[in-house]
Amino acid sequence: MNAPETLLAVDGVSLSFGGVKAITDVSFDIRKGEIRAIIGPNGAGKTSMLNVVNGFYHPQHGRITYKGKTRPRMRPYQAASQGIARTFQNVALFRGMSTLDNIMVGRTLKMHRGLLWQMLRYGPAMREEIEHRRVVEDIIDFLQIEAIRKTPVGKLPYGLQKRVELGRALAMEPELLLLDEPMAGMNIEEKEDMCRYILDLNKHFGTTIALIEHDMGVVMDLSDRVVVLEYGHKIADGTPEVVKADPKVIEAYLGVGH
Amino acid sequence: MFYRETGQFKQSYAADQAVFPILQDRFGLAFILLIAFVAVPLFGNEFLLASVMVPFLILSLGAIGLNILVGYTGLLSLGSAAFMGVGAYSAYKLSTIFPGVNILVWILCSGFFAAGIGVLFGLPSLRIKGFYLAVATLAAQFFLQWCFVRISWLYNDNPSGAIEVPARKLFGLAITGPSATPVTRYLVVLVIVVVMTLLASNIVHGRIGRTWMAVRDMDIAAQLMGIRLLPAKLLAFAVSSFYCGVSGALMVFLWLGAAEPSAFDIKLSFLLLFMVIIGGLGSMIGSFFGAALIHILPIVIRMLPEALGLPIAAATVEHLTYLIVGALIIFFLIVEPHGLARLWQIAKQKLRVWPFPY
Amino acid sequence: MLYNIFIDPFVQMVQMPDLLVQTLWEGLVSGVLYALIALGFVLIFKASGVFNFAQGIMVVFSALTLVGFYEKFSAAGFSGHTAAFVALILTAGVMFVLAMLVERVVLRPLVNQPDIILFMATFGVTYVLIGFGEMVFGGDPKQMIASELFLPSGSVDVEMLGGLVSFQKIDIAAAVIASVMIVGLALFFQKTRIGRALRAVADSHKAALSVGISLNQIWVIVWFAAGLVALVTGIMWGARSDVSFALEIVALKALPVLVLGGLTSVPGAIVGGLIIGIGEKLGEFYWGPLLGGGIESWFAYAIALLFLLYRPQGLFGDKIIERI
Amino acid sequence: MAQGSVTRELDTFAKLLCEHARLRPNRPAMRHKDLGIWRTWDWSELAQTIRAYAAGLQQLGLERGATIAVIGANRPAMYWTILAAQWLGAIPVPVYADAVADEMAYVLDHADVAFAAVQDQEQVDKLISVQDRVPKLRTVLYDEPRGLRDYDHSRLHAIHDIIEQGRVRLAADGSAAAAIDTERDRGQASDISIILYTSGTTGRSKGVLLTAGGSIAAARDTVTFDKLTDRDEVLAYLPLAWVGDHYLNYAQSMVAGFCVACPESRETAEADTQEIGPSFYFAPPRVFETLLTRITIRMEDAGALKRGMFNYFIGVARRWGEKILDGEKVPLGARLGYSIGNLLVYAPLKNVLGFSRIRVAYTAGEAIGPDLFSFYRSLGLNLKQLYGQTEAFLYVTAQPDGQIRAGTVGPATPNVEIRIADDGEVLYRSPGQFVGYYKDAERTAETVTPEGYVKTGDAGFFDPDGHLTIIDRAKDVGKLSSGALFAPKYIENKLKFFPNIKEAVAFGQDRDFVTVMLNIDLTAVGNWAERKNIAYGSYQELAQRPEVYEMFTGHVAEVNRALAAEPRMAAAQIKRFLILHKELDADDGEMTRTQKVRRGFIAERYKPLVDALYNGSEASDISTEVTFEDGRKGIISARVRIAEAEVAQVAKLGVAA
Repeated sequence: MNAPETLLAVDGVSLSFGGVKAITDVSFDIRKGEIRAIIGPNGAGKTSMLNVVNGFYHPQHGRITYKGKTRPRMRPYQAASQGIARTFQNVALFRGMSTLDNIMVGRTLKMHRGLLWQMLRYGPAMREEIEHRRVVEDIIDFLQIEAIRKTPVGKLPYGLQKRVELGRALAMEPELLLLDEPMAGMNIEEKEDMCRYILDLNKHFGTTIALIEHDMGVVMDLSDRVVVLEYGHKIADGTPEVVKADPKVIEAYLGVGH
Repeated sequence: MFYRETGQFKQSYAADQAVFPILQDRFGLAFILLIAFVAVPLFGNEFLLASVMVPFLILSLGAIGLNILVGYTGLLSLGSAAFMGVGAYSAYKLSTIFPGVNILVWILCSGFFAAGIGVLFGLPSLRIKGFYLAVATLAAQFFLQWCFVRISWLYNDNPSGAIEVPARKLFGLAITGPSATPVTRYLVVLVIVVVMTLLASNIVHGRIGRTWMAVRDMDIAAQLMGIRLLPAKLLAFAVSSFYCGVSGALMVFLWLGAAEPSAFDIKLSFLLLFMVIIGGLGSMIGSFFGAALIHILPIVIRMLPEALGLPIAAATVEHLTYLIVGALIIFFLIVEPHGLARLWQIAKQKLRVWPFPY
Repeated sequence: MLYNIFIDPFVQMVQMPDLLVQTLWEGLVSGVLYALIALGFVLIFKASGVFNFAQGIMVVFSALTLVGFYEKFSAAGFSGHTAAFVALILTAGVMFVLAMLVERVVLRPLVNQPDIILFMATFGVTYVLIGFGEMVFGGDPKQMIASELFLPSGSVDVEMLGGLVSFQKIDIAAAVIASVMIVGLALFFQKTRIGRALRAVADSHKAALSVGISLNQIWVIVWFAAGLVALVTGIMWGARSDVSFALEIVALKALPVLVLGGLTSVPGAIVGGLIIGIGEKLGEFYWGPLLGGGIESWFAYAIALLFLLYRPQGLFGDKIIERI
Repeated sequence: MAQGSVTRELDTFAKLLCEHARLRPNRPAMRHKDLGIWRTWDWSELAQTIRAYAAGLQQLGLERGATIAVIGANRPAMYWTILAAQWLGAIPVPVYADAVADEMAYVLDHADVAFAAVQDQEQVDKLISVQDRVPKLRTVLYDEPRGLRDYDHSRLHAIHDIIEQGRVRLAADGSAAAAIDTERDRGQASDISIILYTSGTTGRSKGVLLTAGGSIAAARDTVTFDKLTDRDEVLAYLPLAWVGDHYLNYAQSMVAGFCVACPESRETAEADTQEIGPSFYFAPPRVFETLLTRITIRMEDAGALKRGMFNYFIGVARRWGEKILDGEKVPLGARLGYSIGNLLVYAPLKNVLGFSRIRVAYTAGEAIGPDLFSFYRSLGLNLKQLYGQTEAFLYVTAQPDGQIRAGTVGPATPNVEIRIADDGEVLYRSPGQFVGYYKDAERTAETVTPEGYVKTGDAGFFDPDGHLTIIDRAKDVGKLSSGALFAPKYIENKLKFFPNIKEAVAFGQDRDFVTVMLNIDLTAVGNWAERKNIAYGSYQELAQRPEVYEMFTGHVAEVNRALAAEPRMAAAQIKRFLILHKELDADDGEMTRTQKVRRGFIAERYKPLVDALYNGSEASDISTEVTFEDGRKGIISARVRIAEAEVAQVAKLGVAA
């Protein structure tokens, strides 16, 4: 078997906001087809790391290699068009729009009909719209959210909003899916559903997934490898078993010596 | 209650994605169009056509333009009157330079000039947000208005400083100038407004509309979906200004007949903004509601004392109008901050689930 | 052409320094007045997050009210100064009532609405004030009762730099009074309990509640304070020209001042006011003729716009860090 | 495709299918909301699909007389499996999709299935988990491929692939095509067309064998009876394995040629009903009851004016609606009031519920409260009751249009003969009646009399107009120790007519008096509690609130008054009752899958409570094992209070008699 291909590598990335250091010299890689967890206590810089990966934050130092191309930093559009999708810690849906429209927004990059056709909403524009609606319907079916298809997302309970957000990310047909606490605030049943979706995605569509999650049980069950951050530094990296046994990780989580 | 939706099921995505998926809505729309195209021209008097309906439609078009920017894309603009002015002046210049070309062509073309200028003043929107952007659009408002006054080429060095509409015909029928009848002008305006509303509605229901709303609702998430903010915002500025521009050209050519630069002053910008907000941000029908309220209400207030036989001085009526319009703005904002369109939507929803309350 | 734009004005400045000083002075004075109006905006924005579009009209309205009261009293036989000061106190009372009304009728029912809704509501207030003001006071321009309020008139002409520079006494008074007001407000914010509470509100509404002052009271206070600032502005401005609703457009000039200074910064409002005032006068005097004159109407906005492109959060505003 | 001769007897469903494809090729036969829109198959498409499917199944080795399990929701592929199997002369065995693995294993094993067609991964997993207990099962077909990609596909096939294979085979191989048509024509009336497992109130499920000819004959009678045509439309949402779905939706559609619409998912069934607007509708009383509760609750949130208007016009409807529906003479004023009410309330209400186009609606399965029944009828909904059984292939009696009385279930349907046995048990002989229980001659013999009559197990009597009234299960009609008549179900039903009471279980056999266990209806009581500002943290807490007990005491007293008014029932008044701390649940075996209480099982499981009901104690502790939705088990414990009921004075006349 070939060595697993690296999809994304973050190399010596440092990020600070006006003197406050959020990430310091962190390096890790994500292999194609794996589920990679990023864990760490609050304020460890996990979300900032995702923001660096999809180009929302620009690190002061370091390099990002994605699909074999090395850049000092990503740009959001670049990241999106190269197949990096993302969900947010605090649901960032388009609140004024329905579930269907939210997920349709995820198709934006794949839709090309211009203003003139759009104005007519007929012929090619309508065909394109329908073609993408089909894809979106598959996602709706996959996530079992048929019943809320036309509901404005602002009215949905939190768990469903998270699901819609995942749907929106899936609509981009990502190669790398970044999930920021996909199970925060969910009950057990919703968590189980979400786990199933994540596993299905990974297994059946081969989507590479990087996720931040606090529920250790979930992390250990789902992920192939785990990277642990604390105060912006990487303190451990490896399989769940290795990480779990690492004294530095135990210390960070139990707060011994602090 | 009047909505009987049982048995209306969709067998294709095209039907499901329709702008009016409910049968009764389609009937309602057809009915309104029938009234607008047949009943109003047949039975309306000159006052109704020339002073109520024509301005109402033109302002609605302008409000739609502003709504695309403010309501759909979330970019606050206080310069829409200036973009209307750009439309008016470019239509005037074009029609006097090329008198042989049909005036309607130039009215529609004027929109492109407005769009161009709109894009120019929209450029700062990438970096500037919210009220800061509103002030930036004020720059457009005052600068352009200044241009209308100072650049005499724009008004063909007319000593009065105003632009006067040349008389033009369509199929031998006078549509602009003093000899154009109100009915003709009304129908021309109506056709343009209906078609352009339809096109705008198509845009906002498709990919571009979703892009705009995504930028409005959560620009960060939109970016990470692969939406580039600047093109999206500039497109909104362009389309919005196009609509404002056409509306401005219509205003001069088919409503006022002549205009001074002050016709496009900041008060008009404010009025359009009122229309959009009172009518409902992000709603096509809201733009019409807003235009109706803001334009027709003062007319009613002005006519009311007369109709009741109250001896009130014209100046007092004018002041009262201000007072009442101001109070109504506050009133409507308190009653329904999301505008008349939301009230309409709620009413419609109530009728759909009648007799249930929700 | 390029010479006319980039070289000639500066040559003129150097060649005729007296004119430059005169222009700078005029810019300074109008800058101070812009700053005063902007100050009213900032007060309200800081404490309630409302972008008060009515601030401009409040200036006009307060000035008209003052003149209106004065006319009534002097007609009733009061001496000029007595009538003027009674009118001043009564006008302050009117501004207080206005603040109460605004809080009760507009702000309270609209609490927690998006900013743009509150912004539009102040538009409504503007219209109501215009309608009401014109109905009561009529639409004609009025003379400000400057001398009755012991404001100086005439001018001081100083010979300097090879020319005669003329300083209007009223302008000097305006600059002094404005400075006093600004210092006074600063002290109010720093030293008094209410002032501190107001600053707390700006940071967090909950914090203000914990100080023991209700939000509603705070709104009344800031609107009243903004009303007083408007009154002073109105007097100063009225003394320099007439009192009429035309002032409203001038009041819009406060907007570029605001964006320049940042919506929440008092020093920003002052510095912004001065930059805009001086920049505008210089622009009009030295570059205006090239463009056919009258550029005062938009030059301020252009300055603000260019500035914003460089610093979108304004001069003294906090850097916006977007979090997701 | 090959057309059969016109004169050919239409005695199997496959032949009927081809007949529809010939007569009405472009009329819709089936719809399914899938991926957001309604996909429609007309009869000719359907027939071609089934023919291909049958060809595919044949290739897989499905043979005449073999059984094939069908497990899933109401989706086209499930119905297709039934049809395609019948085409080949194989016997479909629908199984309740929500059955736990254990139940499922029993049925599959008992029915000797070698094939199973299931909906999705969930069902496949279930089958895999019981693999050892169903040794004969060798091929599994599935409808939704999601999640199944990595499964071992040696014995697993996608239904759509099989259909495709069949299509290819038919197109390529003329002899195969001929063989398939021959296979269809070999079918005859006496073929077993389906095995329906009844959950039964006691013991293991029994497989009811029904013939093609019988099924079609029965369906033909009721299609004529209710004048159903190919213009009708139904929404299939009843469990596939229940006779109701197989009869009302499947058999009637195949006979009348109307369209069966399948909802998108269980959660959207209601919305889908509104979209489709069915013209024929069936729901058990429980559904109508829930619906009414929800109507009431939603209307409580309406403004005073609207509520007033609603209540006024519902009053008008209650007074005149049924008379107008039955075509009786009604004063002009009332007719006018009713039509205004129709404009303002009834028609919009039916529209929101998706009932606007219903011509005929039925309810059955248990007694429906007279109030509930007349509520819907008064709105102009032609709701009727029927009485039937799986063994009869549903219909035994049904109410004809215009002759509706709440307490009865109507006269015998055409071609059905009914006899009342000496002990009151209802017996019938019908065209659709079953030929026996699968592999259970003993119980078949117990059920069918030598004259060919089927024992229903229900006790009932005819009124003078020939309408049947059912009082209870014959074996459940018992006696108190005093010898007085005790009909538990009769009492339970009277209790359940209160919206606040979801379930009731009556005890009294060989006892001195009658006691009941009650279940609160969480929606109704929860709402009531909210209005009364009664705080509660859980179902259990709400159920044990004294205020709830107080309210239920009132309900029980009212039932006692009603019982006291009936001479034969007066002695069986309720003396003591309790409110259960948990909802009775089919997953815990307390109810059948068709939501009937298993009285004996409950008595055993809650023995301490039953004892407490009779030994005079005021409360009792109880712990029970429960099964959660995900299959895990747990124990819940509670202290349940027991309340005394008010007993009504028995009318003097009754005592004298």
